[in-house]
Amino acid sequence: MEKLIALLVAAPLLGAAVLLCGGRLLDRVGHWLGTLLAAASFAVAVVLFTDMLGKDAEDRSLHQHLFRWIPVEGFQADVAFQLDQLSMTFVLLITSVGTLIHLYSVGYMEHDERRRRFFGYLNLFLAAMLLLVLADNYLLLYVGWEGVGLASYLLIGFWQHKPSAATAAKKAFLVNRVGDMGLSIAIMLMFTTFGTFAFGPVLGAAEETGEGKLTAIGLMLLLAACGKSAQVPLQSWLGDAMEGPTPVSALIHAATMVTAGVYLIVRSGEIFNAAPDAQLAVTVVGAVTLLFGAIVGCAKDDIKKALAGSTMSQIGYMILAAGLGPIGYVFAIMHLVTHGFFKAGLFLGAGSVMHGMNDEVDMRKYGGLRKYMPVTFVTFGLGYLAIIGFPGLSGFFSKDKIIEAAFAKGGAEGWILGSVALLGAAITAYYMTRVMLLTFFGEERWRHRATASPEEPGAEPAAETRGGPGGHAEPHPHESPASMTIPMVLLAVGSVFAGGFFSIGDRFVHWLEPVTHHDHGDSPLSAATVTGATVVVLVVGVTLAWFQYGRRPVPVVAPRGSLLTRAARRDLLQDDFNHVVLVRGGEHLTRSLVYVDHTLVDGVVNGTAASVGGLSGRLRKLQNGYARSYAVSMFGGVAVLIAATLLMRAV
Amino acid sequence: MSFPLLTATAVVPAVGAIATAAVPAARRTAAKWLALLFSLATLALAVAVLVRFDPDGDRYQLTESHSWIADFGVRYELGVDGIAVSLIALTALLLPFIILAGWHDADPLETTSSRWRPTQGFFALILAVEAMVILSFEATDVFLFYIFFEAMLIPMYFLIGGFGDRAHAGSDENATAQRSYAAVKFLLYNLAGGLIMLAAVIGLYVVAGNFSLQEIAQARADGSLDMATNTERLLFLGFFFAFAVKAPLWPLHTWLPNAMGEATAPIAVLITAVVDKVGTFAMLRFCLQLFPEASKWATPAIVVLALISIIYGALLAVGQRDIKRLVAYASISHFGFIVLGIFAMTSQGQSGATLYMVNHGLSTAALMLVAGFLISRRGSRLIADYGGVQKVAPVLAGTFLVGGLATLSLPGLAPFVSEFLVLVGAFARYPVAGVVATLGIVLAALYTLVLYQRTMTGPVKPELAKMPDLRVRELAVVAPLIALLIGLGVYPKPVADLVNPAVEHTMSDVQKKDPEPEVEAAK
Amino acid sequence: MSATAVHSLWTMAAEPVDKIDAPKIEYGQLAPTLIVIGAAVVGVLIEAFVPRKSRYHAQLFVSVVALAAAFAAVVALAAGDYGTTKARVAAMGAIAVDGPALFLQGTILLVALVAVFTFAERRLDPAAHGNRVDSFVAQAGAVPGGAGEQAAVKAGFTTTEVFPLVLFAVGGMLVFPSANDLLTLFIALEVFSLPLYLLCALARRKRLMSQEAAVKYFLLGAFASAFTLFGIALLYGYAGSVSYGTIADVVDGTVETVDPALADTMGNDALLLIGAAMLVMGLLFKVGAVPFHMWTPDVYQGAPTPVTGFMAAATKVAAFGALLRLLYVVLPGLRWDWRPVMWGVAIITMLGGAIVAITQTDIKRLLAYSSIAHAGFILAGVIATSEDGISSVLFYLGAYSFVTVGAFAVVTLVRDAGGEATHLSKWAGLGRRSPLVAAVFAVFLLAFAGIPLTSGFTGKFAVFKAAAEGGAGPLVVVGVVSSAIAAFFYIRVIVLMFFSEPKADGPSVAVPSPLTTAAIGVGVAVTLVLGVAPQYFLDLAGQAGVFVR
Amino acid sequence: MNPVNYLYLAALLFAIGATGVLIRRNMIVVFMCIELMLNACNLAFVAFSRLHGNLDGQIIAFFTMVVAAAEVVVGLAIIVSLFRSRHSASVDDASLMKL
Repeated sequence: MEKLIALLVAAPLLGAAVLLCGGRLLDRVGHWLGTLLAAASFAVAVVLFTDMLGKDAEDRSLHQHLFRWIPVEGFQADVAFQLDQLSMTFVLLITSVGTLIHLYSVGYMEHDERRRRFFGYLNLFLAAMLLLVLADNYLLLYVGWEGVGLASYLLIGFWQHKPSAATAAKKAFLVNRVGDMGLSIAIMLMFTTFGTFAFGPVLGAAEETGEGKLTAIGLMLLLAACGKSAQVPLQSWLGDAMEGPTPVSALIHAATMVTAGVYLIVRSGEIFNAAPDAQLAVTVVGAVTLLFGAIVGCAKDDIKKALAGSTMSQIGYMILAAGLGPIGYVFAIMHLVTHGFFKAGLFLGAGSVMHGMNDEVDMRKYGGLRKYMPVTFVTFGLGYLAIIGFPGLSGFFSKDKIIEAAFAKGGAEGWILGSVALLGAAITAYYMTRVMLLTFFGEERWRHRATASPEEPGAEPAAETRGGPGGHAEPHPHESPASMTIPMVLLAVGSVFAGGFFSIGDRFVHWLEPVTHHDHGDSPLSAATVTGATVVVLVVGVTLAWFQYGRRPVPVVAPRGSLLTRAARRDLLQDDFNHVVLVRGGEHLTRSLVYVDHTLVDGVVNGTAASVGGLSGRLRKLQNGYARSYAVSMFGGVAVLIAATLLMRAV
Repeated sequence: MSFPLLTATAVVPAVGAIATAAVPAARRTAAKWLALLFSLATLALAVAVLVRFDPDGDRYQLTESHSWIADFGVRYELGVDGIAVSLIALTALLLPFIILAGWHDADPLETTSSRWRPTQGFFALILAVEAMVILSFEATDVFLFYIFFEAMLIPMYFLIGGFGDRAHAGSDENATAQRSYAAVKFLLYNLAGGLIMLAAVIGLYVVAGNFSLQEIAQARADGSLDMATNTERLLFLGFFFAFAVKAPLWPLHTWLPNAMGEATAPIAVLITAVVDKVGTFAMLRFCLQLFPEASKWATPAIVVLALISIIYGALLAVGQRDIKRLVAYASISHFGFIVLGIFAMTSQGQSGATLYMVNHGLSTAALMLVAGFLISRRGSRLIADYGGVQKVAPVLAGTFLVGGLATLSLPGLAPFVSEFLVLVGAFARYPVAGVVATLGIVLAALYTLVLYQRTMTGPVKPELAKMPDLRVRELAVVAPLIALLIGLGVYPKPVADLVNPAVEHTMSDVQKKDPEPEVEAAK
Repeated sequence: MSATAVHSLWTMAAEPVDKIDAPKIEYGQLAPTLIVIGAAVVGVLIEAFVPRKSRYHAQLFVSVVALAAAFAAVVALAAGDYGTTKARVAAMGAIAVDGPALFLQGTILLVALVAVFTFAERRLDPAAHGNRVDSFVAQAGAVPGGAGEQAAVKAGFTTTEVFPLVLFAVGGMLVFPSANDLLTLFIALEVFSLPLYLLCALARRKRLMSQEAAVKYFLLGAFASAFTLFGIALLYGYAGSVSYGTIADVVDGTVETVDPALADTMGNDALLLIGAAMLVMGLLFKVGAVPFHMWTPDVYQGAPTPVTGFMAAATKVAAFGALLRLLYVVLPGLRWDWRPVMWGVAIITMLGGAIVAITQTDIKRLLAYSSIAHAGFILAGVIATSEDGISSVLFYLGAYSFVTVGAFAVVTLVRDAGGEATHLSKWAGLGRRSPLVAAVFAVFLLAFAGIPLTSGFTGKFAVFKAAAEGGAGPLVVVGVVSSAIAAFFYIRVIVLMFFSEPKADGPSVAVPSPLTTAAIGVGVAVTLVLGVAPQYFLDLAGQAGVFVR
Repeated sequence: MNPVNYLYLAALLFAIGATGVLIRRNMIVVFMCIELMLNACNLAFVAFSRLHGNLDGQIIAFFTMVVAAAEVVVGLAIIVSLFRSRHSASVDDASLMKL
C-alpha cells in the first residue's frame, strides 16, 4: 500500500514536467492533461484513505523510504514519506480542492494563450504541496515548503507583463524567504540538538530536551509559519498576491498553501507542548492576525482583497487554535478543512462574478447581480453563511470549537483570547455581509459605466479576448460556463455539510487524535454559552453591515472614510512601514556600500599603486642627466659604504 | 607503470591549445571545431578518471611521480582525492559548454589585419587554461601546484584583456581602456598574491626540505616535522593570502567584478566557475593539510571574513546596474559560503563546501551564459535596457529563471544541497555565524528576483520586440546544465559519496571532530 | 709605525735582489682567453691590411670562429674536470681555473657569440647608396650630419672595428671573473671597459646621444675604477700582497710568515675595511647596483642597441663573477662586516630599480632599470654565502643574460623613419600588426617578470631559495614585493602591445637576416628550456659552485 | 722620513682629484682629475711597497701608468669627437638623456 504514496506526488509532478517542457504541441490538450493528473492523484488519495479506514486507529500511519538524499556523516537526509491521519486529511483536501480548481481553470483561463503553462504551474504546486505534507522529515518538508513558494511565485506573477503582478510575485517570494530562514534555522537547531531532523526521532526526543532549545526551535518554526500563512508581521504579501488569476487565489492563497503554517505547527505539536513560551507567542500571533485581517477585510473595496483579508483572519483562528496545544490542534485542522471548502468556494464565486463583469474587481461597481448569475449567487451565499458561522453550517462548528478552546486555555489568557476570537467572529460577519450586499444586492451600479479595460493594471487580462470591441463599454453580467459552476457547487456542498459531518460524534477528533492527541480543556464558560455568544455577535455583525450597506444606496466612489478605514485600506500601513524602513533603508545601504566598495576597498589598492607611481616619478627626477650629479651619488654612495662597513666593525 | 591518466587529462587540452593556435587564419570554423573536439576528449578522459577512482580506496589515487627539478626537491607528482576528482570533472564538463557558448565571441572585426588571428588564439587560450587548471587540481607537489597556479594567470589575462565583451567591444577606445584595466587588475592582484605565496613556498622548503604534499603532511602528522608556531602561521598566511585573492574573499575581491564585467560571458564563467575554484580547493588541500595548527588559529578571523563576503557581496549585487557585475558580486557572496564551509571544520561544512564548488560552477555557468546570450542580443549590459523579455523570448527567460533560482539555491536544485550543508556545518560549530549566513539566502532571493523582474517581466521594451529566442546552439549549452542542476539537486548522493572520504581525511589532518548532538535522539 | 721597522726596510732593500726566474704559463688552461685575445689582434691586423670591401666578412668570420673555438676550449676544460677536481690556480697565481670561472666564461662566450650576430645584422637599416649598413656609424671621427659623414656613408664605409673591440672586451671579461689577484682584476676591468666605452660611441643614428652615453660611461667608469684602484692599494697595504689567497689568509689571520711591517699594518683594520669597501664599490658600479647605477639608463639608451644588449648581459656576468670571487675567496673572513652592508645595497637596488622603472617611457631605459632590479635579485643570492648561493647566482646569470640579449635584439627590429622606435607609445598595438614578434617579446618580458615556466622564474626561485636558506628571509620578502612592483611595468608593455589599438603612423617591424633571427631564437629557446627543464643546467651550476683558492 | 706621510699625501691627492671630478665642468679637467686620482693610487702603492719591502706595489704602479695611458687614448678620442659635434667640452652640456 505505501508504495502508492509516491504516486500522490509523482502524478502532478509528471504533469508539471510534461506541460512545462513539452512545447506548443501540448497547447490544445495541456489543460485536460493537467486536470487528469490532478484527479489521478485524488483517486490515489481516496484509495489510500479507504485502506487507512480499514485499519484501526493506532497503526494507520504508513511510511515509504524512497532513497537516501544527502548523506554526510551525522547528517543523513532521506527522501521518505509518512502518511498518517494528519497528512491524509491534507492530502484529501489538497487533491480534491485542487482537482476542482483545475476544472474551474479550464473555463476560467480559456482565452489565455499561455494556459498550458498555467496548468503546468498548478500541477507543480500540487506536487510541492503534497510533498510538504507527506515528508517524514523537516528537510524534505522544507523542499515542499519552498516548492509551493516557487509555484505561488510563478502563479502570482503569471501575467508577468503587468508590473504590479511581477512586483507582487517578487514580494511574496521574498517575504516567504524570511519565513524560510526561520525554518532552516529551526532545522539546524534540530540537527545540533537531536543529531537528526526526521519527525519520529525529533518529536520523540522532545520531552528530554532543554526547554530553551525547544523554545528557540518553536519560535523559528513560528517565524516560518508566519511567512507562509501570512500572519503578522509577515502578512503583507497576501493582499498583493491577489494579482494572480482567481483560481490561484482560491487554491493557493485560500485553501491550501497558506494553511501550511498551521500544518507545521500542529505537526511539531510535541515541541510546542514542551515549550509554553513558544506556544504563547503562537497564540498571540494568531489573535493579532485574526483581528488584523478582519479589519483589513472590512475596508477593502476590491472583492478579492476583501476575501484575502478574511483568509488572513481565518488562518489567524487556526494559528490561535494551534497555539492552544492539544486542546486546539484538532480544531485548528478542522477549521482549516472547512475553511478550505468555503473560502475556495467564495473565491471561485468572486472569480465567476469578475468573469461576468469584464474582470471588474471593485465591489462598488457591482450590485444586484443575484438575478444575473443565480448559481454563483447561491453558492457564494452558502459559502458566506458558512464563513460567518451560521448555525448548522461548517464554519459554525469549527469556529465555535476554536472559540471554546480559546476560553478553555484558562486564566486571563483564556479570557483575552476567547473574547478576541468572539470579536473576530463579529467582524467576520460584518465584512462578509458587506461583500455579499455590495455584490449581489442593492441597485445595479454597473449600468451605463465602463469597466476596467485589460490595458490598465489591475484588470485580469484573461479578459483581453473576451467581450470583443467595445466590450468594456458596459458589462453584460452572465452566468459562467459549467466547467466553472460545477466546482463551485461541489465546494458549496462541502462548505455546508463538512462541519456537521465532522462534528457529529466527534468523528474528526477521533480521527486525528492518534497524531495530535486531544484533551478537553475545562472552559470557564459552558459550550452552550459560547455558542450563544457566537450567534449573538454574528447577528450584531450582520445587522451592522446591513444598516450601513443594505438600507441606503452605496456610493460608487468610496468615501474618504475614517482614519481607521483609510489605514485599513492601506493594510494598516504595513506596506508603508516596509517601504520606509526596509526598501528605502535597503536602497540607501546598498548605494552607500557600492560607494564604499568603489572608493574605500578599491581605493586603498589603487591608492597604493598611485603612491608608488608618484614615488617613482619623484625618484626619476634624480636622474637629471648631469654626469657630475651621477658622480656625486657615486661618491656619496661609496662614502656611505665605507661608513657602514666601519660601523659594522664598530658595533 | 600504468597509463598516466592524470597527465593525459592535462596533456590533451594542452595539445589541443597548440593545435588550435596552429590553424591558419582563414580556417576559423575549423579552429572552433578542433577546440570543441579536444575539450570533449578531455571530458572523456575526466570521465575515465571518475570511473577509475575508488572513493573508499587510498587517499590519493592514480598517482604519478617523476623526478623533475632535483635541486629544488621538486617532483612531478600527481594524485587525486575525491575533492580533486569532482572538480576535475566539473572543469572538463564546463569547458565544452564554454567553448560552445563563446562560438562567435572571437570572430575578428573587419578592421583587424589578416595576420591577427583572434579566433584561434581565443580557443587556444581557453584550452591552455583548462590544462593548467586541471594540473593544479592534480598536483600533489606544492611547487608543481604553484607553477600552474601562477602560470594560468597569463592565458586568463589575455582572455580578459584581449577579447572584451561585444557589448562594448569594437574600436571604442574607452571600452578598450576599461578592458585592459580589468585585465591588469586581475593579473596584478593574483600576481601579488602569488608572489607572497612564493615567499611562503620557499619558506616551506627551508623548513620542510621538500615539496611533496604527502611527505610533509605525513611528517606533520607523526610529529617528525614540527614548525615553530610563528613560522607555521606566517607560512599559512602566505599561502592563504594567495588563495583568498584567487577565490575572491572580502576585501580582496574587487578585481572580480571588473574582470567578469569586461570579459565575455563564457570567459566570465571560466573565471568564476573554474579558475577561482583553484583558490578554494587549495585552501582545503594545502592550507589545512600543511598548516593544521595555524588553520585552527586563523579560523575565527577567516570565518568573519567569509561572513562579510556573504552579506557584503549580496548587498552589492543588489546595488548593481550591470547584469554581469551583479552575477560577479553574487559569486563573491557564494565564495564566502564556500570559505565558511571549509573553515567551519565540520564534515558537513567541508563536504558542503566541495559540493558548493561544483554546484556553484554549474549554476553560475547557467545564469551567466544565458545572461551572455541576452546581452549579445541587445548589445548592452545595463539592466535598465531590458524589460518584458519573457514575452518575446520565453525559453530564454525560462532558462534564465532556472539559473537564477539555482543561484538563490532553491530546494530541488543542486546548490540548495551544498548551501544547506554549509549552513548546518557552520551552525554546528559557530551558531551565530550560521544564523548570519542564513541572512544570505534572503538577500540572494532579493538580487536574483529583482534582476529577473527588471529584465524579463513587465511591458516589452520596443528595442527588444524583434529579439529572437534561444538558438539551437545556445539551447544545447543551457539545457544540459539545467538538467545537471536538477539531477544533482534531487540525487546528490554520488557526489557526496565521492567527496566524504576525502573530507574525512582532511578533518583528521586538522584533528577536528564533528560536534556531538546534545540529545541522542531515539533512532 | 715604529722607526726600527722602517730601518729594517732600508737594510733589506740594500741587499742585492736574487734573480727573478721566468714565469711558467699553463697555456692550455688559459686557452679560452688567449684565443679570444689573439683573434682580437688578428682583427686589428685585418683592419690594417684587408681591403675594405671584404673586411666585414673577414671580421665576422674571425670573431665567430674565435668565440666558438674559445667556447669549445672551455667545454674541453670543463670536461677535463678543471671545473671540479682539477681546479687550480694558473699563470703564477694570476688566474684561477675552477668551476665558477669556467661556467661564467662559457656563458660570456655564448652571449658574446649571440651578440656578435646582432652586431653583424645588416638588413634592418635601409641600404644607404646601395650598400647594406649595420647599426654602427660609418666613420666615428666624422662630425654628426657633417659633410665628412655623408662622404663616408656615400663611400660605404663601415666601422668593422667593432668586432675586434668586442673581442678585446670579451677577453677582458673572460679574465675578470677568474682573476686571482687584484692586479689582474684591475687590468681585466680596464681591458673590457675601454672597448665598451668606444663601442657606446659608435651608433649610426642619434649620434649625439651615443657620444654623450660614451662620455658619461667613460668618465663615471674611470671615476669608479680610480676608487677600485685605491681600494686595491689599501688592501695591498693591509696584506702586503695582491694575491687573493694571501690576502684571505691575512684577513683570517692564518698567514704563516708575519714580518713586523705586516704585523703592523694587519693591526690597522681601517685599511682593510676601507679598501674592501672601495673595491666592492667598483664592482657594484659595473653591475649597476644602487646608488652606483645612474650611468645605466643613459648609457643603455644612448649606446647602439646591439652594444647595449651585449653590455647588459656580458658585463653583468663578468662583474658578478668577480664580485662572487672577491667576497667568497678574499673576504669570507670579513663576512660579518660586508653582509649587512650588502643587505642594504640589495634592498635599495631591488626596490629602486623596480619603482623608478614604472614611469619610464623609453623601452631601452625601461630595460635598463629592470636590469638594475635584477642586479638586486642576484645580490640577494650573493648574500647567501653558501654553495647554493654561488650556483644559484651562476644559474641566474646564465638565464638572465640570454633573455637580455634576446630582448634587445627584438628592440632592434621595431623601427620607424628615425631608426629604432624605442618610445613606448610607438609600441602600441604591435601585437596586432606583427603578433609573432610581439609574442616573442612578451615571452622575454614574462621571463623578466619571473612568471613560472620561464627561465626567469627558475632563476629567481633558485636565488631566493638560497637567500632564505642563508637566513635572509626578509630579503626574500622584499624581493617578492619588488618583483610584484616590477611585474606592473612588464605587464604595461604587454598591454600596450596587445590590448591597445595600433597607431596609424606606428613603427614597422623590419624583417631581420638569419643572424638576428638566430640571436632571438636562441634567447627564446634558452628562456623556455631553463623554465621547463632546468635540471641539467642547475646541476651544471651546482657542480661549478666551488671556488679554488 | 716616515713613509706613512706619503700615504696621507696619497689620500689627500685622491680626495683633491675626486673633488675636482665633482666640481669641475670641463671634461678635460675632469679627466685630468681622474688621472690625478690614479696617480694618488700609484703613490699609495709605492709607499706601501716600500713599507712592506716587496716590489709588487712598484710593479703595479707601472701597470697603472700603462692603464692610465690607455684610458687617455680612449678618453680623449671620445671627448674630442663629442667636442667636435657639440663645440663644447662642458660635462653639463651633454645631458640629452635624463629622467
